[in-house]
Amino acid sequence: MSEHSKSSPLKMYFGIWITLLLCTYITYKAAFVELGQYNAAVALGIATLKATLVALFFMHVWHASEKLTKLVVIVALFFLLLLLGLSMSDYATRLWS
Amino acid sequence: MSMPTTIPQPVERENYLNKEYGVWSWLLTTDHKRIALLYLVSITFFFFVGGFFALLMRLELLTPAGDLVQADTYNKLFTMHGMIMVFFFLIPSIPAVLGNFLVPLMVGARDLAFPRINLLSWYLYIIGGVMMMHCMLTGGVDTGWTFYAPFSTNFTNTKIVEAGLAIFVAGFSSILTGLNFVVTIHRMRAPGMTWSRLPLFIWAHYATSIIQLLGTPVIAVTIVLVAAERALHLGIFDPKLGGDPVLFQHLFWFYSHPAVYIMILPAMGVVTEIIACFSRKRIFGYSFVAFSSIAIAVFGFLVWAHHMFVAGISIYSALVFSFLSYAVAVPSAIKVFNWTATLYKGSIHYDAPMLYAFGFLGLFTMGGLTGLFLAALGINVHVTDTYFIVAHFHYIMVGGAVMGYLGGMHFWWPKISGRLYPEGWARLAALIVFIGFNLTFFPQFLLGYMGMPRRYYDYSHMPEFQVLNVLSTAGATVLGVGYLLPMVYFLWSMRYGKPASDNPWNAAGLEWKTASPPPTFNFDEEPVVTWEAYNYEELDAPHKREVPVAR
Amino acid sequence: MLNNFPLWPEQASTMAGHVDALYIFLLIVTGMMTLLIFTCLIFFAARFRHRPGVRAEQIEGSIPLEITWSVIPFIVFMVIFVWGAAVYFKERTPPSGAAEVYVVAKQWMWKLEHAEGQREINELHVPVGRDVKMIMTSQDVIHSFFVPAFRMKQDVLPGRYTVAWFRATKPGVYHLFCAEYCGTQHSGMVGSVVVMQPAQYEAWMNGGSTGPLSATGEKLFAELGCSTCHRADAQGRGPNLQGVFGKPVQLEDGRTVTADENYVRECILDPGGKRVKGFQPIMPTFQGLVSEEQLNALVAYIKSISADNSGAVGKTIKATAGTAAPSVQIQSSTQPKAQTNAQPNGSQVQ
Amino acid sequence: MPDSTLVGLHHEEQHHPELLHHFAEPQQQRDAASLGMWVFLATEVMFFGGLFCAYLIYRRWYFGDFGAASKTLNATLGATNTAVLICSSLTVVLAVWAAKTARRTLLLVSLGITLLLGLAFLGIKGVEYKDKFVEHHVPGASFSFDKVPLPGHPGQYANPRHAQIFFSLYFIMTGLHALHMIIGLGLFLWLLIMAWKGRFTPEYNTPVEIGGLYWHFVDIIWIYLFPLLYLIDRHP
Ligand code: HEA
Ligand code: HEA
Ligand code: HEC
Ligand code: CUA
Ligand SMILES: [Cu+2]
Repeated sequence: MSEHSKSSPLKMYFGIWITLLLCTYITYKAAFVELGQYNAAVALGIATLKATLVALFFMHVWHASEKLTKLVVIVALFFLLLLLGLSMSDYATRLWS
Repeated sequence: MSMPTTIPQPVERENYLNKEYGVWSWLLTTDHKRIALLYLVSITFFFFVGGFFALLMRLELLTPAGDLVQADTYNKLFTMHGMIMVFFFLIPSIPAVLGNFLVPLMVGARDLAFPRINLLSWYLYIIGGVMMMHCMLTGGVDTGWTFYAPFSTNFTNTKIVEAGLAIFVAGFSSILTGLNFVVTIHRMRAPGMTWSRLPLFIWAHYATSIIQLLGTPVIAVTIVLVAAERALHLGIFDPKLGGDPVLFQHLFWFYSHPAVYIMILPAMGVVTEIIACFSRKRIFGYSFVAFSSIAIAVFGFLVWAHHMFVAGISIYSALVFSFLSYAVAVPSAIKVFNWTATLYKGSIHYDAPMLYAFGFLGLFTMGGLTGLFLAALGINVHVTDTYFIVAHFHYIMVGGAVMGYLGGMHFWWPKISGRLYPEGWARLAALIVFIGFNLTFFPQFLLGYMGMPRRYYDYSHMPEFQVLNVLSTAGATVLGVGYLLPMVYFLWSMRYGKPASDNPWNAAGLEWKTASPPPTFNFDEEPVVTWEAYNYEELDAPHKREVPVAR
Repeated sequence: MLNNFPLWPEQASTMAGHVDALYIFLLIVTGMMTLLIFTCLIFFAARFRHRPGVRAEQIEGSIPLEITWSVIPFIVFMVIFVWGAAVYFKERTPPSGAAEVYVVAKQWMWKLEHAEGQREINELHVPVGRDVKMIMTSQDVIHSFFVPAFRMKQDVLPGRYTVAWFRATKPGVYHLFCAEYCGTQHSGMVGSVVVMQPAQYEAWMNGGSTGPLSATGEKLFAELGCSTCHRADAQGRGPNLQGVFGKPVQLEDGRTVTADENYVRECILDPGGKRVKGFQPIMPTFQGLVSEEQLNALVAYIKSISADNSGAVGKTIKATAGTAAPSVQIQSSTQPKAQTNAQPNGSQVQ
Repeated sequence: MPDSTLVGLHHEEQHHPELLHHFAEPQQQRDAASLGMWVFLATEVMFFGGLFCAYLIYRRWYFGDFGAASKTLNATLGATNTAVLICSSLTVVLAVWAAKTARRTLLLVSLGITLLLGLAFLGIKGVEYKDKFVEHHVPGASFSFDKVPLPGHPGQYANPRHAQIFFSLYFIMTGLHALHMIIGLGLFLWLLIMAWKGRFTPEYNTPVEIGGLYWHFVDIIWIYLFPLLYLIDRHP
C-alpha cells in the first residue's frame, strides 16, 4: 500500500480500463460465433484475464503489496479449486462402470 | 451477564475486571478479555441447554419403547442437541473464550487487531443464539443437524429457515473471530516474537482460523440455498425438479468436515501448553507439532465426502476421499506421538489441568483410531448412520475437545479470575468426567457394530439393544454430575478462592508475565521477547502449591 | 464362532465375513496402537513423575523419530485403505445374473417387488445362497436400506436408482432398518429380511403373485402407448427396444452410455436429456404420469426383452437358479401361478 | 455484515485520526486493516464458490436447457452492465489515487461517479429482473418455459424443470451480487461524506483503500457471472 512510485500511475489505470472494455466487447462478440466447445473456453479465458488485470493492477496485488497479500489470494483460489475440483470428481465419474 | 462484576476484588491493583463496573462497561466493552468472559457465560448456557437435551434423549433410550417423548419431540431433541452443541457450544468454545482471552496475551499485544469487530462477533453470536432459542421454543427443527435435502427443503414443516438463519448469523460470528486472530497473529506480535517462538496454542488457533475463514462461507451460502428453495420454491436440490440432493451433502460437508477440526485443533493447542507446563519441558518436536496443525487444517478440506460413502456418490470418488481421509490422520498421529514423547524424562505434576490433558490424550486417541474404521470404505458401509458414528464423534468432541476445554479453563482460571480453584475437587471432577464419559459412549461402539441405527427414538423391534443403552444412560448422568462440579467450584472460587499469584504454575508464556488478572491493556510495558517458547529449563517447578484442598 | 458372542451381530451374508475380517484386523491394529500409546503414557507418567531436586531433561526433538512415526502409521493406513477399498468394491458391484428385487421407499415403509411379481411391505423373502440385487428408489426423501446381518447398507434416493446386492448364507429372520433419517417415523421404518431354504422359498413364492413384474410392465407398455412408437419390427418412430438393455447406446451428442436402469428411467422421465442417435426427439415425457412402481415394471419389462441373449442382464430368480447358485436346486414351473387375490401390497407371510 | 464493522473501525480512527490505542504505529494499523480486508475477501471467494460449484454441476448436466434459458437473458444489457462496472472500477482506483495524493476534487468526483455507476448497474439489473418477471421466468408457481427451442437442436424444446434450475441459480447469484453492490454503495456513500468533510489525507486514507478493494472484488465476481450466465450458448 505504501507505494511510492514516482511516475503517476494514471496512464496505467486508463490503459487497463481500455483493455477491460475491449475484452468485454470481445467476449460479447465471440459468444455469437460458433466455436463449438471453445465458446466456453474463450468466455472463461477472457473473464480470467479480466479478473487478473483487476486484481493485479486495480487492487495493487502486482505492485505495492507485500507477499502476504499474494499468499492470501493464492490460498483463496486454491481452496476454491479444491471445492470445485473435488466435487466435480464425483459427478464426472458417477457413470463409470 | 453482570455476574462477573459482582466479584469483590481484595487485590487493589487495577485490572480488567475491576477497572469499571456496571452492565454497560461489559456490554459495550472492546477489551478482548471481557469479551472472552461474555462468551464464557453464553457458551456455558448453551452447553447446559444442549446437555439437558442429551439427558432427555438418554432417558428416552433407557427403554426400547418410545415412552418418554413422542417421535417428533425426540427428533427435535437430537436436532437441537446437535445444532446447539456444534454451532453454539463447541465451535466457539475454545477459540472464543480461551483464544479470545489468550491470543493477544500470548503474542504480546494490547488487544486483538479489531476490538470492535470482536465485540460485534459476540453480538452476532448472541443474535444467532437468541434466534435459535426462539426457534426452539416455538417449535424447533427436526432434520438432524445435517439438514439433508430434500427432507429439509420440501418435506418437514418445522422452522428450517429460522434455524438456518441462526446458524448463518453465528457463522459470521465465527468468521469474524477467525479474521481477528489471523490479522492479530500476523500484525500484532510483540518485538522478538518470531513465528518459531509462538506458543503452539497460537499455531493451533491460526490453523483453526484458516478453516473458519475458508469453510464457514460455504455453509453460509448452502443455508441460503436451502432457505431460498424452501421459502421461494426454487428448484436446486429437489430431485422432482431435476436437482441433486447429493449436491447438498457435498456443500454441507465441505464445511462440516473441516468444522470438526475447528473443534479439535484449539483443544490440541490447549493440551500442548498443559503438557509442556506440567512436565516442565519444551514440547518435543516443536516445529512438527506446529506444522501438523496447519497440515490438518489444509488436508481437512480434502476429505469431506467420507460422510457420503453410501449416499450415492461415484465409487471412484469414494476411493479418493477414503485415501485422503487417511492422509489427514497422519498429522494427528504426529501430534499424539510428540505429546507422548514430551513426557519422556519430564518432571510430571498431576494437577487437575494435567489430568484433563491425560484424559484428552486417551480419549482423542480412541476417537481418532475409530475414525480410521470409518474411513475404511468396507467398514463404513456397515457402520455409517449407526451408533458407531455417534460414539466416534463423541469420543473426539466430548472426550477430546470438551476435556481440552475444561483442562484449559482450569489451567488459565487463575489468570482469568485471579483466584485459585479448589484442586481436590477439580481432580475429583476430572475423574468423574472420565469415568462417566467412557460409561456413556463406549457401549455405543458395541451398539453401533451390532447395527443400532442412530436417530431412533424407539427400538422396540430390537430389544436386544437395551442392556447397552441402559449403561449409556447411566453413564450420561454420571457425566452430567461431572460437568456440574466445575461449574459450581469455579463460581465458588470467584468469591472464596485463594488469590492467585501472577504465575501460579511457573509456566512459560507471555500470558504469565503479566498480572493475574491482567490489566486492561494486558502489559504495563510492551514486552520484548528474547527467549524461545517453552523455556522451562529456566523456570523452577511450581512453587509449593498453596492450593487449598477443599474438605 | 462369532455368532455365539452376544455382542457381535450375526453373520448371514457372504459380505459379512469380509467386513468382519477387516474389522477384526483394525481392532487388532488399533488395539496394539492404543496399548502402545497408553503403556508409554502410563509408564512415563509414573517413571518421570516430579521428584524434588530432579529436573526435567530438555529434549529438542528428533527428525528420525518424527519420520518414523509419520511413515509407519502411513503405511499401516495404506494397508487398511486398500483392504477397505477391496471390500467396498465387492460390496458395490452386483454380480451378473443376480435375482432382482425392486425397492420403493417412502415415508415410512419399504415396498418391495420381486421380479416375479411378488409384492411385500417391510418384509423381504429371499432364498439362501442366491445373489439378490436390489434396485432401489424413493418416492419422497432419502432413506437407507440397512441389514446389519448382511453388513449391507445403501442410501435410497428420490429421483434415481441406487443398487445394492447380497447373498444370504443362513436361513433366519434379520432386521431391516432405515438408516438415513427420514422424518417423524424414521425409527418405525423397520422390517425384516426372511431368509429361507430354497424349498420353503419356492412354496412361499407360489403363494401369490400378479405375474412377473415384466408382464405388468408389458401391459403398461401397451397401455401407455409406448408400443406405438417402440415396435419390435424396427418400423416404429422410436428405437426398437429389444436387446437394448445392458448395451452401449450411441447418443445424439456423441457420447456413448450403457443402458442401465438409471438410463432407462431417465429415458422415460426425461427423454430430452439423453437422446438416441438417429431419432427425432418426439418421445413425450412421462414425468408425473407413471408411479415409481410402474416405472419399475417398465424397467423390468425392457430388461426382460433384452435378456435372451445377454448374460449380463439380471433375470428372475427362477431363470438364474442354475447359473448363479449351482448348489441350490429349485424346481419350479417357469410361470408363477396367477392368483386372483393379489392385493398390490399384501405382504406375504408363511 | 462485516463490512459495516469495518465502518465502525473507521469511526474509531476518526476520533483519534493518528492511531488506535492498541496499535504501536500507524503503519501497523494500516497493514492490519488491509490484511483484514484481504482475508475477508478470501471468505467472500468461498461464499460465491459454493454457488459456482452448484452452477457448474448443473450446467454440465443440463447443458442444452441451460443454453436455452441463458438465451432468454438480454446479453446486451449484461454486457452494458459489465462495462458499467468496469468504469466504476476505474473511478474507484482514481479515488484511491486521489486520496493518496491529496487531490480533493478528483476524490469527490470519482467517488460521486462510482456511486452513480453503481446505481446505474442496479437500475439495469432491475430492468432485467422486470423482464424476467413479465416473461414468467421467475421460478415458482407461475414459472413457465414452454416450447423454448434448444439451441443447436432444431425442433426440440428445453426441459422447463431444468431451465428453472438455471433461473433459480441466476436469481440467487445475481441477487447476492446485487446485495453486495448495495452494501458497497452504502460504503461509498459514507466515504463520500467523509471525503467531503476532508477526513482523508495522504497519511490517513485506509478506508478509501479497503473500500476500493471491496468494490473491485464485487466487480470481479460480475466479470465471471456475465459469461457464465449470459453467454452459455449464444451462437445461432
Ligand atoms: C472434533 C471432531 C472430529 C474429529 C477430530 C474427527 C476426526 C476423524 N474422523 Fe470423524 N466425525 C466427527 C467428528 C470428528 N471426526 C463427527 C461429528 C462425525 C459425524 C457427523 C454426523 O454424521 O453427524 C464424524 C464422522 C466421521 C466419518 C463418517 C462416518 C459416516 O457417517 O459414515 C468418518 C469417515 O471416514 C470419520 C473419520 C475421521 C477420521 C479419519 C478422523 C481423523 O482426523 C482422526 C485422526 C486421529 C487418529 C488416527 C488418532 C491418533 C493417531 C495415532 C495414535 C496413530 C497411530 C495409529 C496407527 C498406526 C493405526 N469421521
Ligand atoms: C460438541 C458436541 C456435543 C457434545 C458436548 C455432546 C454431548 C452429549 N451427547 Fe451428543 N451429539 C452431538 C454433539 C455433542 N454431544 C451431535 C453433533 C449429535 C448428532 C445429532 C444428530 O444426529 O443430528 C449428537 C447426538 C447424540 C446422540 C444420538 C442421538 C440419536 O442419534 O438418536 C446421543 C445419544 O446418546 C447423544 C448423547 C450425548 C450425551 C449423553 C452428551 C453428554 O456429554 C452431555 C453431558 C452434559 C450434561 C448432561 C449437562 C449437564 C447438565 C445438567 C446435569 C443440568 C440439567 C439440566 C438443567 C439444569 C435444565 N448425543
Ligand atoms: C411418440 C413416440 C414415443 C412414445 C409414445 C414412447 N417413446 Fe420411447 N422413444 C421414442 C424415440 C423417438 C426415442 C429415441 C430418441 C430419444 O431417446 O429421445 C425413444 C427412446 C426410448 C428409450 C431409449 C432407447 C434406447 O435405444 O436407448 C427408451 C428406454 C424408451 N424410449 C422407452 C419408452 C417407454 C417405456 C415408453 C412408454 C412409457 C415410451 N418410450 C414411449 C419415441 C417414443
Ligand atoms: Cu426412512 Cu429413515
Ligand atoms: Cu469428517
